[in-house]
Amino acid sequence: MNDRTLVCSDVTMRFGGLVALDAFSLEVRPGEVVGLLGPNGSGKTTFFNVVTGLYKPASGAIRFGDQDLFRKAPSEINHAGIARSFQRCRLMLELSVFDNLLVGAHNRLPNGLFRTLFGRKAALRSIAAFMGAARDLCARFNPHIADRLFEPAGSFNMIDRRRIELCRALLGEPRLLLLDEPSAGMTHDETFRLMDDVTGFQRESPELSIVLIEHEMQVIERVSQRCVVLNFGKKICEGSYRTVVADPQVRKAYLGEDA
Amino acid sequence: KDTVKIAFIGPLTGGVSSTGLGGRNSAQLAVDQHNADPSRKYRVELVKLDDECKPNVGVQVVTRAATDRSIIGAVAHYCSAVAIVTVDTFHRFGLPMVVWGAVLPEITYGNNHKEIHRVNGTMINEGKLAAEYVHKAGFKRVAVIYDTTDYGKGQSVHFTEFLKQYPDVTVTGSYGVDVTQQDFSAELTAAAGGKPDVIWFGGLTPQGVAIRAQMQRIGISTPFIGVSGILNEGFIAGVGPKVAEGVVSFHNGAPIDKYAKGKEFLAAYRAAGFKEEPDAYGPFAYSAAQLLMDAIEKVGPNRAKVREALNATRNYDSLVGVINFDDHRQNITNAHQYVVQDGKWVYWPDSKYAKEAK
Amino acid sequence: MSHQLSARKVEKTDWPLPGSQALASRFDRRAGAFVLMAVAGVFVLACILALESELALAGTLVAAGGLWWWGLRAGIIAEAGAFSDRRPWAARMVVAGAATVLLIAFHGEHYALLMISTVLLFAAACAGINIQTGLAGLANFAGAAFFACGGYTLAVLAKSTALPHFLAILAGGVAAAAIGAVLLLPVLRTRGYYSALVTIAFGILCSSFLQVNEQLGGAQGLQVPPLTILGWDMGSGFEVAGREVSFYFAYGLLALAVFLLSSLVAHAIEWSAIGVNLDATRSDELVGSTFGINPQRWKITAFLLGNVLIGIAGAVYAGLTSFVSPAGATFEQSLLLISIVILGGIGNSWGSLIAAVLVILLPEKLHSLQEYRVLIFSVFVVAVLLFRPKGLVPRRMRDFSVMKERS
Amino acid sequence: MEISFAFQHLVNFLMLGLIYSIVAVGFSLYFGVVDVVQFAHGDVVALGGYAGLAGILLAVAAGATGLGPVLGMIVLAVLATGAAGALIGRYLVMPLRQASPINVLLITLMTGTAIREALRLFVPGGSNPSPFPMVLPDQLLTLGGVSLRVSSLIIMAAGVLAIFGTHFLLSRTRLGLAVRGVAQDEETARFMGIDFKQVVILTFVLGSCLGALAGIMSGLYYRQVMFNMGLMLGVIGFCAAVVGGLGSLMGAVVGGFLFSGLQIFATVALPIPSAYKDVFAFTMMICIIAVRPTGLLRERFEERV
Amino acid sequence: MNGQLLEVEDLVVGYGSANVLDGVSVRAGEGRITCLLGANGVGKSTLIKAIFGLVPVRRGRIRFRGHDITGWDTHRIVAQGLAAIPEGNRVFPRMSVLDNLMAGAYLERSPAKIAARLERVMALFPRLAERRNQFAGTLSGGERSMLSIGRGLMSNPRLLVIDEPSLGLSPLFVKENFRLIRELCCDDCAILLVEQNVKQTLEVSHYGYVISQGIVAVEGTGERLRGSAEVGNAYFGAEAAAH
Ligand SMILES: Nc1ncnc2c1ncn2[C@@H]1O[C@H](COP(=O)(O)OP(=O)(O)OP(=O)(O)O)[C@@H](O)[C@H]1O
Ligand SMILES: Nc1ncnc2c1ncn2[C@@H]1O[C@H](COP(=O)(O)OP(=O)(O)OP(=O)(O)O)[C@@H](O)[C@H]1O
Ligand SMILES: [Mg+2]
Ligand SMILES: [Mg+2]
Repeated sequence: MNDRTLVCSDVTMRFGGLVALDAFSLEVRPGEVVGLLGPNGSGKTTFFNVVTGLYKPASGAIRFGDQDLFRKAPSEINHAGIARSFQRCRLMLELSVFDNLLVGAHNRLPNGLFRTLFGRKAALRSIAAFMGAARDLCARFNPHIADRLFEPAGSFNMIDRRRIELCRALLGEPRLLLLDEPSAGMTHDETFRLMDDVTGFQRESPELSIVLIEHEMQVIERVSQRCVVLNFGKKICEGSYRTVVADPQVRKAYLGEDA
Repeated sequence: KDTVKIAFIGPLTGGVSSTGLGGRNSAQLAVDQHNADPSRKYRVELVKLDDECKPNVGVQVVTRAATDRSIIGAVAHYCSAVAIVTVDTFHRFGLPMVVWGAVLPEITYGNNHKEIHRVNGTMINEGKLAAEYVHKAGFKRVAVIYDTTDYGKGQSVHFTEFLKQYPDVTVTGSYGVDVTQQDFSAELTAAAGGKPDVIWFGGLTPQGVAIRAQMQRIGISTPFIGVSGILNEGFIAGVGPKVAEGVVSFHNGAPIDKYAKGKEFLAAYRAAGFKEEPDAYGPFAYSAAQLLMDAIEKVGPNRAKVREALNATRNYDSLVGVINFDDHRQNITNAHQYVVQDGKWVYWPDSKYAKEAK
Repeated sequence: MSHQLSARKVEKTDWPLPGSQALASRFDRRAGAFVLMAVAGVFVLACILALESELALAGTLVAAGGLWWWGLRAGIIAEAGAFSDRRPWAARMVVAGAATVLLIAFHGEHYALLMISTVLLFAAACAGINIQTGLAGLANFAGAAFFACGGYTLAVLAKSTALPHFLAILAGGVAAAAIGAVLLLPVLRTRGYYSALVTIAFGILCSSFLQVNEQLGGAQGLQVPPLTILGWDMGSGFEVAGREVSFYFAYGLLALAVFLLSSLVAHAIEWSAIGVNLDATRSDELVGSTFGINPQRWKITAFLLGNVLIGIAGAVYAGLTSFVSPAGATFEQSLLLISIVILGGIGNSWGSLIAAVLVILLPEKLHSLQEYRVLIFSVFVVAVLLFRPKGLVPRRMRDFSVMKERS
Repeated sequence: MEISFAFQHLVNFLMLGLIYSIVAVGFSLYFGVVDVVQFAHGDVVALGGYAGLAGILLAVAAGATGLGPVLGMIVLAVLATGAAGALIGRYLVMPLRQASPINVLLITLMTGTAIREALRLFVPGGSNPSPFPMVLPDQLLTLGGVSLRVSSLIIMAAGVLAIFGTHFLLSRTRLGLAVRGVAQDEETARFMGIDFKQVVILTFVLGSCLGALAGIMSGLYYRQVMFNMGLMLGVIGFCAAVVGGLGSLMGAVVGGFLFSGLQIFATVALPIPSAYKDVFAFTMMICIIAVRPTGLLRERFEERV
Repeated sequence: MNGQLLEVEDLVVGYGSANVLDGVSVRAGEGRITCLLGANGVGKSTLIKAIFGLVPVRRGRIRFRGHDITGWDTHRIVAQGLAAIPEGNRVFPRMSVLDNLMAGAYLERSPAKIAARLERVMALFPRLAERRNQFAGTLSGGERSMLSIGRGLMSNPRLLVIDEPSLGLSPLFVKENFRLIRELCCDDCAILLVEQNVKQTLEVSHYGYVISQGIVAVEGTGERLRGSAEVGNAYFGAEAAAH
């Protein structure tokens, strides 16, 4: 069966005495967009880091489809079909845009030493094959990037870097995409355009599920089907956008409105 | 007059460059004297090459000398580590050479290359004399410290080999040290723990100075003897005359003024105004250059012929005494003993210590 | 860390090309630029090797420097680089041809041939270090130790077994990698300076060990008998049409082959998915790993592969000089290798070749400076690093789109 | 082993460890500010030794006695190394801040080589060790079978004082704050009003003066200075700083003593030829690094994502 | 001097061959909140860097409290009473939260004053007090943002320049932030604010500038800008052109 559901149950992550995630559980079904909300420092990014294997949680269980991802190495988790973006932009600035994208597509490239040394033609052809895909993808977000595929990523401005980062995550054809404040620093409009592009992409590959951390509530309202709110590492609320914003706890802890 | 080139090869840079420069100056002196003599058939030009005391550089400069067809012969090498690998190169290119300073026996005895000659003695001579001295002086327990280059290592092998002739002498401990090492207190303390009567050191001046100075520092008053590597002004200057007093060393050459033409050589050397001292091996470089030039005078500038002429050297009268090559073209010499007295290296037989011993 | 790669930028493309302007299509232009560079390089090298007078030598150097500057300004060097990116094989064939011409020109000059071979072998070893340091970001300060490992392996195998020398040379590469494998654990676990320390410590340890170990000849090292490669006795010269050809000629060809092999491997690695993986591992391991790149695997690959190349070059060098000794494995010697890599431009094997000429050949020729050579050399390196921190020939941005252009 | 030899080994261990530590502290200091490894440090140590020697000789030539030569030694050593440090910091390291670390490593290594060569070429008799006169009181104190020189005690005391002084400076003063700020984010540090240039130069002067101290200590203790004494000292100091944990002063001290302890242990207690002692010490250092990849004392800090 | 703290006149700065700002004049008055608006990458942060002497000025003057500070070293400028909260919440990652705050008061020598300011910041951000000994590098995105604001306050500046403080903050904190900014502004402390959050920014600020294509496109009081079509244009025009 090709069920790719992310099931996290009772995940606990501690830093010294600090409990960043406290028996947190979350399920993400294929094709779903889940908004992950919570005040600053409530453990949202930590959750992403735990899922992608950068942090090793103390206890709990994480399954993706029929694979056990609990405390696995980041590269293994990526092989299972999970990709992410970072809260602070992390492109390899001295490499070209295309190289950065290839990093995202790592699992689909010929990585064997033997093939690289002795089957040059075929190996290069498979890389060249990515060029078209990379161009198309970039052009969706900003045609300007597609034209400058072989310039250093460092020569782009912040917004384009964020877009490149998104393309990098998408190019690996993940089943689950974790987006950590993809629109930080963008204007209202830019944010919406970006999110439209992402949802547009998702519509074409309906199996893709997305977990989105975002503080812009309008974005959450527009794209997410379900919201989960964290506070002090605990889930305080889950449900549709409406239910969540109506929740008094959420209003107090997150939105800063009196209940 | 035709001009003939000969090469001088030695360490002109790096830690042992003082000896190399002394050798170079001495060879230059021999060449200048040769050229000043109107009765000579050829004008000689000295090509000076730096082997940096590194084997791979040595191979390069020897190849370079060999490539230049106008170079007929070479006066080469102070560092044994270099000489031991370049002998094959000299042989390959048929370039006759005379070693002026390297003392590893294998340079001449480890092969049968007709191109290789040596005017100075080997560490065998030194080791033999040192062992004899240890025995005669009545030392029963010897601590051996050597640097792990083939110079120090070789010295210690030959020395301990000769010591075996004297069953009542025991080696209390043997310590190899690195040439880059600064601190020897651990080895010295460990060596002192064996309660030796004498500490023998096989190595060069820098480590010799450090070891002697650190013995003083730690308060080890055991007598200290060393190989020819420490027989230079630098050693006394380094540890200071007071501490150096009584240190014994062995060398293939006698003091310059013990040679018939020694005073003459020194005077000429001073007159030429060289910056550096001739050092212990300067006279050998001088003699080697003379030997080579005389061979060229005799048979003309032809490598093969010069080689034959050098091979046949018997009873050649030189600054460092009469040169006789044995079947491995090794000059037959004896080592000489020195001691530091009043801030100077003194020929042992002339020293007050020799008289006391009697 | 700054941007290590220079953007693909050709400042000016209108330099005069001999022949019809219309004919000079882009490709011809690049090929022409590359051939021009190779010819000029060979010519300068020949002058350096042949000239004895220091004045003439200085003149040559000034002329070469001027030529270089003009080439940079006119974009010839950039175009030549573009050519070698596009046509790696053709570029190497051009260089092979040029080098062969040089070897033939100096067929009887032992010293010149020895120096050419030395330069080629050091550049070959640097291609290995480039894979490790330039791509994967593992600073290798024990290059000379691995170089010597290759040499020792050849020496031992040639002396005590009947293994064909050709295989013994390859075994040198394998042995260098195997010994390097001991370092894998610490190198993998550490980053940055910490991993630099591991190699520095290992290099010193290795040379001390060789120095004191009796079985491997101690400080004297080991002799290497003349090699026989594919039935050819490399140990003796021969005559062609009445002219004497030095035995170093054959070594020169062997060294050339080794250099071409190394630089082809380095190119193939750089221009492939593996190259991207290595770059990613170097510049952001963490991000790489979240996209499935296993940093351990690529560090191991780069380290071992680099060592194989270093070891092979070291084995041939031992055959060339007919000995190996601990003196070749010292920290200073490793520094020399790393200086070549960085001077040339980290990650660029052509740069290593040019820097090897500067670092190895020039000091040998400047003997009037004898004592001051090392001082001058160190000041020179400092100056280059200050004013051209990316090296003489910076690595070019990898542009896979040229692959499309070809097909 | 007799008590006197055991004690002597102990003294050797402490003295050697102290010298290594001070050199290592220098490395840690530089790393703390500009995030670079200043590999010329070992040679700055040698420069300090030579400058101290020159100071003594000048003072003696000028007829000074008693504390005069000591003063001359300290003043000249501090001046020479301070100037060298400031120049290295200002003109070599600062312009290369943005370059890759390996470039900085190489440039400082080459600067070190240049200093070493200059010492050899331009100091009279530079290629041989130069004797270092004892300017401190040098009586042998003997107590119950063990003996120790007064000068050794003074040297040790000075070394310990220097280490604690540096530690105090970095942890308790504004300079320390500025130093760490500059190391971690130069631009932000400048926004805070920290004079970046001044801090860098100051640290380099401070580190180099520590180097001078190490050079003088080793000159006084071993009674000689040598042009290439900095090479191994530099490598060992770097090794100690890294194993202790780069950036941590106390780590550097631990690393320094560890290295000296390993060397002495190998010479005294292991059934291997003593020539292998460096092989042993470096092997152990590599092993430690393999087990604790960020050094013994460095606070474990993982970058957030 | 007619109530103006900071006067930037005809400023030209840029990187490489291109000019990012091409003749910008901006003033920040005493006791007021002045805001700078503009699309992404228009050069707002560059302007701030130029004020602080971190990018070379190609043309123009910068005056602060009557002194011409063009070309001064950053630390001298800061000593005049100018402080910045740089873009991107740049904290010193391997220092504790407390040390980060202390670094903010680097130029203040009196321990008593430092202690008082520290207390005030800790009171403003209890979260920081909780985390005082944690490495700043391990803080969450929002916590970093608080830290960098707190650090800016530690120097007790005459003019506080804030670059995108609400980046990555939850709605609650964004509100808090603006409340705080309004609170901070007083006779002794004026504020120059760069923000992406146009609506709220214009609500709090007394005067504003909109930068577009290297020049000041519009300026005026908060109310005036709020109603202006140019604000919309300046913000979204650049993006539209790119598409
Ligand atoms: N490596 C770490 N070491 C120590 N504490 C950490 C570490 N990583 C995160 N924390 C702490 O864990 C808590 C949760 O952090 P996290 O980054 O997950 O917050 P967040 O929900 O993403 O907040 P924001 O919206 O501000 O980004 C924070 O209080 C943070 O200080
Ligand atoms: N160090 C630099 N070198 C070269 N160009 C730069 C540099 N810093 C910024 N730029 C360019 O200058 C322009 C202005 O950048 P700046 O950061 O000032 O914009 P901004 O208005 O602050 O944008 P944002 O809203 O994203 O913070 C951008 O196009 C950017 O790419
Ligand atoms: Mg977060
Ligand atoms: Mg900005």
